[in-house]
Amino acid sequence: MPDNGEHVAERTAPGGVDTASPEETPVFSLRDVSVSYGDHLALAGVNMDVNAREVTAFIGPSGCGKSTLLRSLNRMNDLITGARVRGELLYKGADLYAPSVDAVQVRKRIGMVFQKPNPFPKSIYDNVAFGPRTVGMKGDMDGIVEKALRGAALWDEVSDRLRDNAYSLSGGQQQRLCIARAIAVEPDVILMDEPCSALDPVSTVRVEDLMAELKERYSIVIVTHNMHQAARVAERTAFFSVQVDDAGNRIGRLIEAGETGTIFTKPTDKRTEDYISGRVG
Amino acid sequence: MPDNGEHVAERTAPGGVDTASPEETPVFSLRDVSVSYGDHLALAGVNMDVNAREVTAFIGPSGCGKSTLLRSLNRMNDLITGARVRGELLYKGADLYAPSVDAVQVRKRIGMVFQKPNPFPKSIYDNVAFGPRTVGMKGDMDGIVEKALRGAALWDEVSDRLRDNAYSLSGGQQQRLCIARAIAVEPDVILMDEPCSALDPVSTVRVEDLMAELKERYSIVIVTHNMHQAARVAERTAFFSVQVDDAGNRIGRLIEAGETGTIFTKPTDKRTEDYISGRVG
Amino acid sequence: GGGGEADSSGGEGGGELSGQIQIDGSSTVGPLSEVAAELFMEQNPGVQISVAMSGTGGGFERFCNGETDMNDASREISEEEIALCEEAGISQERITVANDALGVIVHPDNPIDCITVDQLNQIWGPDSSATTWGDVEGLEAGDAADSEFTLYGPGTDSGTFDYFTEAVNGEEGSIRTDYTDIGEDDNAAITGVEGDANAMAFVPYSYFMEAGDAVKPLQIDSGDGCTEPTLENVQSGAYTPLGRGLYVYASDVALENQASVAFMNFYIENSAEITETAGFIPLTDEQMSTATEQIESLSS
Amino acid sequence: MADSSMAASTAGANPRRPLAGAGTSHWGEKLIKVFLALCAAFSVLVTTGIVLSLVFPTISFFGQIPLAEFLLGTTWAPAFAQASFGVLPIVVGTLIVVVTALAVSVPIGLASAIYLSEYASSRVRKVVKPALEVLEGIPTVAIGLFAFFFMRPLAEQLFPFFPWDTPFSIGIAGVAVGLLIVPLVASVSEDAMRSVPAGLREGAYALGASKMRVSMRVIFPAAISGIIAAVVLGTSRAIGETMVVLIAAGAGNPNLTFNWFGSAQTMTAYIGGTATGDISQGTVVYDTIFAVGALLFSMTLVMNIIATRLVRRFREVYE
Amino acid sequence: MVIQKGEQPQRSRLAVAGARSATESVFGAGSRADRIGNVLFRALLLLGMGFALLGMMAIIVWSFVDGMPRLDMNLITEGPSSITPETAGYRTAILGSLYVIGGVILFIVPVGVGAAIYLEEYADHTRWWNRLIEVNIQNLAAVPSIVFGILGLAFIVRGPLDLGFVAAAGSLTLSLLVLPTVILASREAIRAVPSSTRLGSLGLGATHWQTIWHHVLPGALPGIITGVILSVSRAIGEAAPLLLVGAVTFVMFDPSFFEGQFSVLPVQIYNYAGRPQEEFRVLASAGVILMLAVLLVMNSFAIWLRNHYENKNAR
Ligand SMILES: Nc1ncnc2c1ncn2[C@@H]1O[C@H](COP(=O)(O)OP(=O)(O)OP(=O)(O)O)[C@@H](O)[C@H]1O
Ligand SMILES: Nc1ncnc2c1ncn2[C@@H]1O[C@H](COP(=O)(O)OP(=O)(O)OP(=O)(O)O)[C@@H](O)[C@H]1O
Ligand SMILES: [Mg+2]
Ligand SMILES: [Mg+2]
Repeated sequence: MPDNGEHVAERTAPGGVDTASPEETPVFSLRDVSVSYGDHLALAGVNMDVNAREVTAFIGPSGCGKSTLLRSLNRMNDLITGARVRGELLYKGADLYAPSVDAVQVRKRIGMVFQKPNPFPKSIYDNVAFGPRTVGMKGDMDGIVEKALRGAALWDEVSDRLRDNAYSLSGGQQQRLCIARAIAVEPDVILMDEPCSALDPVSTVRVEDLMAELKERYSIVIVTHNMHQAARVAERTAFFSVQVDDAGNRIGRLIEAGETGTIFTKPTDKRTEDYISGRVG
Repeated sequence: MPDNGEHVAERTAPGGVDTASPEETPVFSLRDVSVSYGDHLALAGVNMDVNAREVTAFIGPSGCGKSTLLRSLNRMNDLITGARVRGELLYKGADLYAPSVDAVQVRKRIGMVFQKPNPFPKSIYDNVAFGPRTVGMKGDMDGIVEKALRGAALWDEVSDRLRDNAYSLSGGQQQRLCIARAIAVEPDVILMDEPCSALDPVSTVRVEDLMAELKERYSIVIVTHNMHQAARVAERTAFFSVQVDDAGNRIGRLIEAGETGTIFTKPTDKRTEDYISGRVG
Repeated sequence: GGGGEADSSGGEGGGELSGQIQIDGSSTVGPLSEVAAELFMEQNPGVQISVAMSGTGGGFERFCNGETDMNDASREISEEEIALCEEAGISQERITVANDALGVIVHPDNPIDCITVDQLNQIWGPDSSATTWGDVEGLEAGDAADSEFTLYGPGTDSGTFDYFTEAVNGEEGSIRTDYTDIGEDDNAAITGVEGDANAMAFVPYSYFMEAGDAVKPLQIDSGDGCTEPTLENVQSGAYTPLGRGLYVYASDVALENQASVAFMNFYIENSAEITETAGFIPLTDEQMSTATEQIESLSS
Repeated sequence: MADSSMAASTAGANPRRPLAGAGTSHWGEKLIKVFLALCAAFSVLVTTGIVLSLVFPTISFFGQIPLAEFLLGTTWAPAFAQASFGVLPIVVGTLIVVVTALAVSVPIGLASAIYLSEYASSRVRKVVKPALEVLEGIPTVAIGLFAFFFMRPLAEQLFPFFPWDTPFSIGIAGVAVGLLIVPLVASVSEDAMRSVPAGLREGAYALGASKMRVSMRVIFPAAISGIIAAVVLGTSRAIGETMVVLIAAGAGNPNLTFNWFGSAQTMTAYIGGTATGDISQGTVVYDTIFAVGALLFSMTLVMNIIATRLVRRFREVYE
Repeated sequence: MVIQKGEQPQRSRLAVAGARSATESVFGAGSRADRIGNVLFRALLLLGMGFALLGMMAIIVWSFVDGMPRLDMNLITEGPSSITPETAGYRTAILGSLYVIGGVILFIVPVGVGAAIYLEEYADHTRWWNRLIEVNIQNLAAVPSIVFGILGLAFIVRGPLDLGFVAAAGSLTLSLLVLPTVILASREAIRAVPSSTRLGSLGLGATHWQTIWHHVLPGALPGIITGVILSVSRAIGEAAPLLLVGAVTFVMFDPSFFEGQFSVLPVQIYNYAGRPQEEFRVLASAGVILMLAVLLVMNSFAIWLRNHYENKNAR
């Protein structure tokens, strides 16, 4: 969306919040963010912006703090005792960690899909309907559920057994159900922690297509190990790595972030290049 | 390994079992194998051979029964009540499901790595040492543990904290620990159910390299969603898919199995071709 | 199992007695036997006496099974129980070890001081329809005449209940059914009467003595004028019909050993001290000599 | 192909049996299984013992008292001259205690459980949970004395307008029994809630659910089978509680009443009192103990069959 | 933003207010009803827990106030007395309770955990006998304690076992009473061990028992210990069934396990509480405190044990 110096007709996101065009206000601005678990500093000194209506990918080796940072973005880390976020973490200019901010309100706008599928032990229908009911969405619940399930490329497989328990689904189906569940509340941002690691390629394609569709309305941050996926779906990519300090502590660091094309073709940092080239198709 | 009509110098696998050259005795021979969970037929009519000292990959869409078949190969399905395996499933010519066969002995020779990392809630060291202790391996346990951890590309990261709890590792590290654990007992066959789905590319490469190394001594069957991975590591590939019968039941079927190159470049079945071409990176 | 295996090498009355004596039975008599046992063991450290309180019935069951040496009883042994004992070849004897009195208690402010057995029967009888003090013929209730009374009685499984119903209403267990059964804890009757100006209850001697001025035990008129439930009146037999004896049943088998004999004799000889400590009424000289003779004959 | 023998395997040399293996552990495993099965089967022996110890005296009882009179009669006066064996009054007494106890313990217990499992910091939980467990062990005798000497007089002072005719109150006894089972209900249901996988909690929070919603809509239903089990355990403790009622409820009168504020008897208190009373063995009155015991036993049986059905229906599978 | 006369506090207050309203405009505040509902819900939960703790504390405090005069060493070192309640104690009852509880632990741990392992790990639940055992245990857990007294009298004290009215009989009776609780709690604990742990172990060729011994039991241990604590706590305080198997006894000599009469704390307390003299009532209250102290010691030990294992077991 070109920025022609004036406000283009703005769309109103479901949360009721006006979103600016990507170039205008970053959806997240991180300034010197670090996260620790108890004494253990897991991630330090992260500075970056995440733009609205784009897909941003976090890549990097295992243990570098991708999931940790992602969870900080919707305050899921609040739930881990001992976890502590420092630095400035702004969401549309507002401090996410200001005392007056209610984490629940944050998560209503910033949804999340996890690495391990975690459906509720309820029916498929109730799994999807849980979120909309929670945020008080009115209207045709059946329609909302169907739409979300279609969005997650699951509708065809489950339409005739919506009342079955979600645990009767296979792993891949369960994960897609979790995606449907997150989509159903039509959040402002969707955070995904390796959402496709349990999906087969066909479903993966559908989900990736879905992301492309969704980013017209939502901002998406995705953690992935699959660099192809990052290259395919993300406008911007952030590469993290682990630094071992003198005391032997392994601390996660943001190495570089930028246009995906740039990161993959002309990384400025040696470590990024090593990682990218060390990878395999 | 070329079959020149006579026995080449045979290596004795650590389990003490002589393995024939691949062409001679298939490690698994499946004849009309089907698996059902209660009334639900999950997989039907599978006929295939799995060769020794090769990597065989199972691919196919979610829910097609890959995990189900894999679990049948070391009788892990015994543990699921209602699960039933029919047909002939031979391991080195012996019926895996003969009444006289002890499932425990089967699993000592046919190890397994799971989709979700499942380390024991013990120290890293004890996780790896459990298997060797269980099967009564004698000798330098520290050496065995180190070797297994190195094999799983984990040694450098954990060598200084072997006594820490395994749950303090990140997801990827946990999965590599599980691989180390399976390797430690030096089984005859290793079954892997999407072992890399939680690994970053660097670790993935190491594990793939490891497979290449291991297949000199062991037979490996791997379930994967990553077709590149299948192409890279597997000598032979089996493609499964889901057929919907008239009653609407979704039954898994083996579509075709053969040399990986053939499957990926000249699939004989239309469905395989569709799947391969519909795939992404 | 059970007792009876005391070895009697120590000889009579000396300090070298040894062995075990097991006593069971009524929870009313139990505290008395405990005091006796305690005093006895002070002098005879070699003897171990245990006092259980499984109730008179449960106690007889064990007694006639040969599991215990003596049985505390607040009532006489029943036909069934005699048969049981005979079956086991145990011959038993009832030995009176103390006197007790049931007191009919009311609130201290209650104007009534004395009540006749007939009036008690009017109140407690099985067909009684009395609900206020005034409903009872000849009862001088003054202002309280129109007040409805509340009645408390002990558990229907207790010897106290049996005794009172027999003495007042002429038949064991014969009583009106709409009174409040306080169950096991006689203290509760005291608490009840203490807190209710129109309550009436019957409780064993030790309980109303201990309660002091909190409750008022009524004098009983059984035809010879009003009699207070005092120690002397009970001993003399003037406090009728609510004075009663408390018993220990001993068996010939148990009294084969010297320790048991010595204990029983001790129990009788020190009646004054034992009963006072436990809150009961001592034996009369006459009762004491009868008891001594019984022990003598059982043990020979 | 020739398989050389597995370590320690005698049969391994057989090329036809690549899977034969050390059978030595086999016997050990079998023996252990047999031992464990015996442990489990032991419970059946216990039940058989209970049934046997109840059944003969009960038969003898019903030889003298018609079953219908026992079950339908409304006057419970076995020891009276005009004996009457209608068990309903003490059944009603038991029911009053149970209902009251549940009304106290279920809300309090579940509230504590939810708070501990979902709200409390781990520090608070580390203190409160063990405290509850200690409280679970408070001797019932102590609670009975407390109810009789403290709660009942206090209740009269606070609510003088209720008909507190006697120093006893079956209702107060019920409240005390409720207090007694709170720790049980809280502790067992907290365990159930805590064993709900963390992933479910995270999933729900990520959808913007508040703590209340996560607790009530996700954790509670996922733990429902454990919660039902907790309530059932509590109920059976309430039915079976003897000492508190023996001390604080008195024994009431033989007629069927529903007076919450007055004295009344329960089935267990009747058994406890009578078994240690002065009743002579072999009489009908003595046999009532067993008849009432048998009735209690059957009642708990029926309750449990219903509860088991419920639990099975609500059990949710996860992982 | 209007700034009034350079007043520093006022200004910063405004700034804060401004920032807050900006934040609120981004996140919204959630509906008022929701917020009130959440606060109310939390308050209710706290109230419930407060009630639970306060109610129980009241009992303890009340016992303390009542029993205070008799909190002395005699309480532990002296036996019971009907003559001198001022110096009498619970020595023999404490010993009796210890014997009984010791026996209970020795019995219920192997049998209870064994049964739980069988039912969770081995039993084929489609078989009628296993279902029978399950239903049976659940039902036993609900059987009133007094009924176990009847059983104990008929089968343990007399009848087949014929132990007599001794501590061993009381111990066995209470063991049977709490056995179902231990089994049920252990089963829950075993079930809570993730099946992925079992699969991991079995996948390595561990036998069923090796898997149980090395992974399932350690994982379930905290839960099992909790179950045992709860059961033993209950057994310590339980009086009703012991009334029927002979613990209602005045014993001045130290008891033993298989021989001679015994008494236990709660029964002795009940016995004293029913006496007419005030001194005995005080003694009874002091006894309650004594029991609580015993419970506290046992529980502390068990909690320490449990935390120890929980730390070892992860997270
Ligand atoms: N709940 C937790 N408590 C303590 N430490 C944690 C916790 N979660 C993660 N860590 C630590 O923080 C570091 C970063 O972990 P994180 O899970 O964010 O890595 P990741 O980049 O997502 O890895 P992966 O790709 O394997 O998922 C690791 O060293 C890990 O051990
Ligand atoms: N334990 C089980 N009980 C009942 N049905 C099951 C069970 N496990 C799998 N199934 C069913 O069997 C079918 C095949 O499942 P399976 O897990 O083998 O698929 P998969 O090919 O491994 O899929 P994915 O790629 O998603 O892991 C599915 O329809 C699934 O619902
Ligand atoms: Mg991660
Ligand atoms: Mg699978």
